[in-house]
Amino acid sequence: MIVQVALATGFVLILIGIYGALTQRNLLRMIVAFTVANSGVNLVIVAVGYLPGRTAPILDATVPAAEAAARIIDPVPQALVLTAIVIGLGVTALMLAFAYKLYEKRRSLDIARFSELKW
Amino acid sequence: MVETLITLAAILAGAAFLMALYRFLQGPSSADRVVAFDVMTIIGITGIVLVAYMEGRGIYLDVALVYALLSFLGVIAVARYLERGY
Amino acid sequence: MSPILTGMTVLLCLAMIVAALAAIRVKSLPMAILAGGLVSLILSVVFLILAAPDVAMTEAAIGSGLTTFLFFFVLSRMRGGEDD
Amino acid sequence: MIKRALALLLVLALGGLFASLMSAYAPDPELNPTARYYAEHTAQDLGAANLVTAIIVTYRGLDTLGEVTVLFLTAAIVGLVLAQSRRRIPHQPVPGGELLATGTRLLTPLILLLGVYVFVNGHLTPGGGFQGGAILASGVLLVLLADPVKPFSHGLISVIESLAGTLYVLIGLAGLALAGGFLDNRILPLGEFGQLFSAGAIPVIYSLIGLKVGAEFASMLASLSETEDL
Repeated sequence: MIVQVALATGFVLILIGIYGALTQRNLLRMIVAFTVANSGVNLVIVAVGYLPGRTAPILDATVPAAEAAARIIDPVPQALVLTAIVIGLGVTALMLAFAYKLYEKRRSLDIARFSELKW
Repeated sequence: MVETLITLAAILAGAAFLMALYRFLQGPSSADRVVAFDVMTIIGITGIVLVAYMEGRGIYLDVALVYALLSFLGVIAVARYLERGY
Repeated sequence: MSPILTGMTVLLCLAMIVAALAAIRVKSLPMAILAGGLVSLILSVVFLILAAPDVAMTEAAIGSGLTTFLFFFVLSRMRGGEDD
Repeated sequence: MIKRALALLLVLALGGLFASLMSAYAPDPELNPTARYYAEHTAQDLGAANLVTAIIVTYRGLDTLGEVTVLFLTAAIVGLVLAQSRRRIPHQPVPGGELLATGTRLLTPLILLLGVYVFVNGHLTPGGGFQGGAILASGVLLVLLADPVKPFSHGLISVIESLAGTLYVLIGLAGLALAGGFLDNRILPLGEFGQLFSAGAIPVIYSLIGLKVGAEFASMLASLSETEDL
């Protein structure tokens, strides 16, 4: 049940983010929509790794190493998402730096003013 | 007894969360929304502690520590933005 | 204990969708950025419910704090021109 | 208007795709073979209690090296893009109040300490280099918020960053020479499972990653905060 709810939410977040990025006209708002979509993708990947009734892949007194295989969830998606979040911050910083330079050039954040590559 | 208390705590935290969310969405001024954001952060810490108790994993509390020590920074960022601080 | 966890997940997920809609619909740009930060904030509790404490910690440290900051830094350099 | 309709159409099509994915999904009852291998072998092979840390630092260590390189490139490009703006209107921030200044002086050491705790204990508890690095950068950010005009030492940041990166690669090469392969953690004794000084080189490597990530984020923040008003 938890998995299905989380998966559905992740998909809805991706859709909201894509719709926002496609329809907004302000560059900064597009970047906000991108971060929302990014969060949705991360949620979907983590939800796929979750197995009902199991616990986190950290061994300690409550989860001894001997019975680990029967009690922990899949650690690989978590490792993937962990690095994806960090890279996501780097990508956001890069997009913001470019938005700053574009504003410096044109004095506007409206995407309709940037028409050099329009066809 | 403990079960009842935990259930009660979860219900209270959920109700408080909904009220703060309403204030965040409706809030007429920026200050209302920022304070609602801060309240939701605190309730989020409550949620983390509840999850740690229900799953029976004490190590989850590390996340609550990070959350508590860092989340107030967001409010300071908005406040400094509103007073043209950086 | 499982019904409480399920209820919490449903509540947090609905709140997350509402915050995401607010992030792309709200009129003022700073509040849109704050709503984006709220999505990350709630997401980190959901990650913990999904038994991923490492990811939850990363999201709490990066998503709610640093990302919001970067947006406000850039926004504060563009006063007056951000709403066209 | 037609643009909005096209976007809605695309979102609906994607939504249909996602719905078909959702309806066919059922969680596995058992771990898949890769995850089972990690669950059964990590404790005695590597000695790390946190399997996510074991995967990031050792099993998939080369990917992490590449990822840290990507972050370094991002920080360098952000600095390069923002460095060339001409000084038109000098940026004059309002200084922070007394409360914020005092609070910053009190809290910054605690935040830095928490960051170090998080990445030194990465193999035992949730957390590790990436989280710890983000926490260190948050401490730097608090200082920037409280006193925006304070001159920022780019030299120190780049020294920490390059030193951590070089040592990371050198430890990886030592694994190639002394143990099983590149970034193998068994160049140091594995120690007793669950203790702070255990899991071979994992705490050392993760601490270096933490310093490097923290320095990269801090340099990104500093180059963004040193831009001028437009």
